[in-house]
Order: sequence, then C-alpha cells, then structure tokens
Amino acid sequence: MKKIVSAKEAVKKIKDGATVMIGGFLSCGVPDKLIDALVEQNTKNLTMICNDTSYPDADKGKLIVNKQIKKLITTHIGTNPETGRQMNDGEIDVELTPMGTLVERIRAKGAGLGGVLAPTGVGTIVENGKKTMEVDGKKYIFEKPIGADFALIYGTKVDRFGNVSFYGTTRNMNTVMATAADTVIVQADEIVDEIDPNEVVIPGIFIDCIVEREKDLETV
Amino acid sequence: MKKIVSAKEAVKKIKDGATVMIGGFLSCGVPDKLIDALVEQNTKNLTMICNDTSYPDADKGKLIVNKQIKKLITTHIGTNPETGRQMNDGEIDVELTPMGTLVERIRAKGAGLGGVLAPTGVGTIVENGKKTMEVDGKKYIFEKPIGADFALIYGTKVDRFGNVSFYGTTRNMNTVMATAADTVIVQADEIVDEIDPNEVVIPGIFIDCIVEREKDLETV
Amino acid sequence: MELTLLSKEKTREIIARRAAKEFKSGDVVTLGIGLPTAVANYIPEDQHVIFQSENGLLGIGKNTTGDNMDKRIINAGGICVEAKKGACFYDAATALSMMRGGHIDATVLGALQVDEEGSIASWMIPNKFVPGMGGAMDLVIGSKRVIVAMEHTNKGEVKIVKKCTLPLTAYREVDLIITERCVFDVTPDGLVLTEINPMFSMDDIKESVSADFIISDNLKYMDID
Amino acid sequence: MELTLLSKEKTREIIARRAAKEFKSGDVVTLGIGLPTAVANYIPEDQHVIFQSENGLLGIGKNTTGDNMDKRIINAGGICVEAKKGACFYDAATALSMMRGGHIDATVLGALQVDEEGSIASWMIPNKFVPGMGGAMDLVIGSKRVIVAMEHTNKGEVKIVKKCTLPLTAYREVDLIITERCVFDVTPDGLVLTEINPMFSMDDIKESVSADFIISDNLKYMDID
Repeated sequence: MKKIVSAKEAVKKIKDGATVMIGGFLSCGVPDKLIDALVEQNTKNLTMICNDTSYPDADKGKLIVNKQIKKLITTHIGTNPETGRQMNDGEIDVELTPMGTLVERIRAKGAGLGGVLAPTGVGTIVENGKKTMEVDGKKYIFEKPIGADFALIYGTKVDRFGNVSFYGTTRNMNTVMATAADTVIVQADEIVDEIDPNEVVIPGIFIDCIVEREKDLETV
Repeated sequence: MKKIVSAKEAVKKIKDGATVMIGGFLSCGVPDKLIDALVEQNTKNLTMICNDTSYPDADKGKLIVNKQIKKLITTHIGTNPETGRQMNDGEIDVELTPMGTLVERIRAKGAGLGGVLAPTGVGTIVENGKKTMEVDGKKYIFEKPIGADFALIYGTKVDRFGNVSFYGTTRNMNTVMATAADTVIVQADEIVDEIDPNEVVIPGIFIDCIVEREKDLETV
Repeated sequence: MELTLLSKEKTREIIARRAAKEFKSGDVVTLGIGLPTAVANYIPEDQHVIFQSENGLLGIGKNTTGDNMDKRIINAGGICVEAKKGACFYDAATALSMMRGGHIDATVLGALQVDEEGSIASWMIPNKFVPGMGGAMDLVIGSKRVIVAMEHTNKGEVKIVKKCTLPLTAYREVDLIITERCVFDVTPDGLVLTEINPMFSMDDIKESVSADFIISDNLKYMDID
Repeated sequence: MELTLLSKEKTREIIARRAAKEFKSGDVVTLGIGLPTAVANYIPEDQHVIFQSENGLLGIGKNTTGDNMDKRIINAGGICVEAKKGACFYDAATALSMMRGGHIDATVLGALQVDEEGSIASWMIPNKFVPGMGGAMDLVIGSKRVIVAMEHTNKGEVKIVKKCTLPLTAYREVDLIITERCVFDVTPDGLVLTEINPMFSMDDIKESVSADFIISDNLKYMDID
C-alpha cells in the first residue's frame, strides 16, 4: 500500500537545488496541483526536466514565471515566451534536446542502461560536445541516461498499490519519468480501490506516494 | 484496415533461410497456429529469435524438433532437451543471450536506435567478442539492434485496424517484436470490431496482417 | 521583389491541397503545427489516411468544440481533437519509437530554410526565435518520406537556399518541397523542379530560389483551383 | 565426505524458511525457479511482500489448480498462478527494466557455485548442462539485494569456492548465501559466517567450503525447527 498524502506534504522534501522531472505535454496529463504546491513552497534553483514549459499562466509555466528554475532540460519552449526571455537574458540555463532523445535518456536511466545511440540530431548542433559512434556505416550520437531526485507525474486512475492507468493523451512522458527518479509522486484524478491488472500502464513498483487531485487532503 | 488471412496464407511468404521472431514465454502468449502452419510448410534453415524453445511437443519447440532452425538466438533452452541435443551435436547454432539484452536489442531496432549499453553480463562470457564502454566509471556492453524478416506474434484481442490488447501474462516479447520486423503477423484469440483506445497495447501501425485463432479461414 | 499575387489564405490552400495528394490509403502521416495541419482538410473522404502525433495519438480526428471538447485528448499543438474509430493512445516512448524507428510513412512540416542537399532548418533563429525542436528532429530523421510544405519566401526572403545558414533540424532528409509557387523533388542530383504554379514565370522561380535546380523534362502546372 | 543428516525436504525447508526472513513489508522480490520458489511459503501472512516475475506479473499469488487454472496467467516456471489483488501485467521490456534498473528489492536464486568475491555461476556447465540464463543475469546485476539460496553441496561437491570455475552469471553481485548448514554475508572483506545450523560443527563447514571466510563475532545458530 502506498502513502496517500496532500500535495503540500508530497512536495515538502523537494529542497532548493533539487532536480525534478515533471510529466505532461503542454497542459495535458500534467500534475498541476503538485506544481501549484511547489510554486506555493517557492523552492528555488531547481533543475527541471520536462517536455515543454507549457504556458506562462499554467502548470510548468508557473515555475518559470516564478523564477524557481535555474536549469531547464526540455524539448520545446515556444508556448511560453517568458522562458525565451529568461534564456535570452541569461537568467536560466536552457538545454534544448530532441523529444525522442530526452525520452530515451530518461528511459535508459530507469532501465539501468548506460546510454543509447540515437540517430536524431546527427549533423546538427545537437551533436556538439557529444560523442558519436558509427554502427554499420551509420552515424549515431551517444546519449547518456538522465534521472532526477523527484518525478512529479500525472495519472488518471491510481490504486492503493500505486498502479496507474491513463485516459486519452495524458501518458506522454509520465510513464518513463516514473522509472527514473529517487522519489516518484503521482497526482491522481481519482484514487480507486483496484485497477484491472490488464489495464495498468505504470506498475505500482515505480510509485512512492499518491496525491488525489479533487480530494486533496489540504483542500477538503 | 488490415488484411485478415488464414495461418497457412500468412506464413506463405516465409522462405527458406528467413529470419523469424516468435513471441511467447514458454507456451504462454505464443502464436501457436502460425507456428503449426510454419511446421506444416516445412520451411528450412530459419534463424529463429525467441525467448525460449518451449517444450518439444509445443509451439516453438516443434520447429526445433522438425529441424527447421539453423540458427537460434534465445535466452533459455532448458525446457526443451531436443534443443540441447541439437546444439551439442552441432546441428544447430545457438546464441544464448540475457533476456533483458535480447529485449533491448529488439526494441532498439524498432525504435531506430543504433544500440544500447547494457550492464548485464559484464565480467561473464556474454562479454566475449563484444565492445565494452565505460560510462561514469561503470562498464557496459555495447549491444547492437536486432530485427527480423518476419515477426509472428500473439494478441488476445485484435481489431481490424491492427490494434492489439492482451490478457494476463501473454504480452512478453510480443510488444517489442511487433516493432522490429519487416512483416508482422499477429495471431488473435479474437478479432473484434473495436478496442477502447485506452486499452490498446500494440498500436495498429506496427501490424501487417491478422490471423484469427479459432475462426481460422482454413479450418472453418 | 515580393510577389503578392496570392492572399495568405489562398497561398496556404494551394500548398495544403498539393501536399494532400502525396498520400495513399493506409498511410500513417504526421503533420507539423501550423500550415501543415491544414493538409488534413484536403484528404479525400474515401482515402483512409491515419494521422499520428507525438503526444500519443494514432487516429487524430477533427478538432472538438463545446461539449465535445475533452482536455485529456489533444493534438501536438495543444488543441482538443477527436480520436477516430480505430484510434489508440500511447506514451512518449512509443510515439517517438514510431517516429524515429521508421514506422511513419510521411511527415509534412514547415521550414525556415531548405537547401539543395535536402537539409532543413526549422527550429531556431539564434538569439531571436528559439522554440526548440520538440519531436521534429526525430520525425525528420525517421519518416519514410519528409515533405516540406511552406510559403515560398519569408516576406521576400529566400528560403530555398544553396546551403542552410540556420541551425539544422536534419542533414539531408527532405524528399519533397511544396510551396505556393512550385514543387521540388530532392534527388541525389540535386533539386528537380517538377511543378510550377501557372501564375508564376520560370524567372519568378529562379529569382526567388538561391539553390541550384534542374527543371524536370516532365514539368507540370500545379493545380491551384 | 557427504553428511546425510537431513532429508531433501527438510534441507529445502530450512533454506527457504531462513531466506523468507530477509524481507520486510512492501518489498518487491523475485524468486528463481526451483528451491527459491518455496520461499514464498514461509512469508508471514501479515507481511505484504510482492512477488515479481520476468514473464510479466507483479503480484504473483498461489499456484492455481483445476477450474481456476488459466493458461494465460503463468509464472516464470510456466506454472499457472493467481494474480493477487493489486497485481498488474506488463511486457518483457517493462519486466526487464524493473530488474536491470534497480527496482527489485531482493532476488533469491539458486547457484551451481558462489565464490568468496560474491560472483555466482548458475546457468551452465559447459557441454553438459546448458539451460541458458533467461532473466537471471539481469536480475542479479540489477536487484538491490542478491540472495543465493542453495543446498550446501552438490552431492558432496563443494559449491562455495574461492573462485568460480563455471561460467559466471554475474561478477561480484551476491550479498548473502543461505544453505541448510550456514549463512554467509558477502562483505568487502570477504565471506563472513554469521549463522550455523546446530546440527553441524565448525569443522563440517570448513571441510565443505573451499572459500576463505571470517567467523562473525556474533555467530548465531540457524533456526531449523
């Protein structure tokens, strides 16, 4: 049985300077209440690993606007002009990476691999500073695993064993991030007694604690 | 819409000397009717990539007993004494590989990666003849992608778009194999009109044609 | 010199309609954000083309509105869409494996520059416009066919160049370039002009393209109705 | 000299019961085929230990029989089992990621040989017995804790050796060795004998182990009832 806690309680262990992965594609499948609690807590100098920085007034975007992020590893910042401004003004260190490469790096960490060879970005600036290798006459970039101290992820339904199922396009990077952080906190739309074992997308083994969105302990 | 064909028809294109991946863990989640058709067809000199060689009188095991396999890449042959006999007598070339490494090699092929670094087998004979690399002070074995001409896989329910869902422990290597072969044939327990898009495990994009087990066109 | 014979709307329509002809039934296609998204509007009703997106949907249908909107089902542009019959949802690892692994038949995307070797720049103008590459690099390297669908020039600035000066999205991966004025095949011999919009002269094309190109023996007029 | 004080059944019971003490509630554990499988029988009812297997099941329950048997739900030994409440099914990529990626708290497996450095050989005797490694190499390299649970000797042949002579399953990954005669901790200083079956003398142990070992200051008797 996994601990069920409030969003506020869940993010308490995240200290200044921590590395945090956050699931979500734009504002879809994103643990918004966990992010709100992290904004409220005002933890600074975070390294954030995420698909995108959403919009300035939404979820991941709020952490940017509130200047809590020192380093950002992401694939797209086009929907949040404040990220671009902070980058251009040298306030935030942004590492832009191809989406597939970021996903594979996170997955490699969770799967205990020492890295993968990606074809993506060969012949572009993505190659800069990275080792390349030729395999059967084709050039690849060696990409190292990446993990985090915390992963904040979203789940549509989560059972008390930590098993997670999803509805719609909400899975995105939540699945790989669940495997690659020391502490994994899932925000559930709903905590249920049981999920059909055939419909579980993230096995409970990867989850540390659960926050229920609508019935958050602090807000009820 | 994917083609629905008989098992006999589905395996017709598999010619002597082809490389074939076959899903299943022992006799669970295995495309038994496709294998029966391949035994019936008596195609020889095959390279077979599979988790195990099952039992002598069952599914994958029949291909061994019928001496259709020239080369075998697998993780475990202990349940089929005939495989061991053929290996010891030099009748079959057997490459034994750790299960996780085989899965990752197949996945790498399907995912367009040039290979992965696996920690598994470091300091053992698995390392022999392979390149090793150190990453952050830890040694890894460089494992190359592996694909096949054909993948014969199992699905519990398959819809006409090729989407596959599973029941129980039948997924095993079927999911990765679906991504890594030129032609992917799925044997369905049942062909259904539609699968809830949230419950699809293998997206239809990876499937080429479908055989329905119980209502196989040739046996009805 | 900037030619302004066509409205913005008509320009986009010509490009999208032309790009839509590149598919056949059963093809799985990924459309980039912006102009390429409009390509879906010109696929014939009876042609079963399947649209895929990197946020986890195979079988993208129409945009949803009002009560049909579900914020848990979006396309890669963040717009709520319908999941068509036969659709499925999946995670980013699966989505990007589809893309990078060669399982997508064609991708249509916009560009800032394309060059005569088929290299494409689409994700940044240093210090000015840096949205990031998202899944574009994976798509371009992995798709069986890469189609650039873009306005011919950027307010008069040449976009089809000898060699891209902006940071690349991918080196030598483009197969076809479609603009409102013409169509180029990218071949091992270089760009081949295969179609021209009858509203433009060969000189118009030559003046608005800095890449070298060959004129096809079968040069045709583009359909602009 | 082979000591035959214990029946095969009693031998296995002593080992399995001792191994079962290594877990705490919430642990995720993988049990090897054969003797290690019996460990599950000695876990206290109130202790929520979760059993995982590489063929795709987290939450393995009892073997099923008769009408309850479902050939689509098996354990890694091919035996039909029950999926407990809270269980889930997954594919081989996920299963092996759990194992190799350090998500399994403990694994219990048998061995042909274990040596004083904690290396283990369990998957082949060249030209004689070559079942293959299956998921064992991934498990041993990835599990947080690796427990070897095996009969003390192979019909008198020493199994706890200075250096494994058989092909390794993993180099220096074993944490604990449990036999019917004794328990060894594998430490950076070498093997430490921590428990001894009161039916055996220290000389019995020394004669049946070719590895060097240290005797713990807190040496205890094993529970053999």
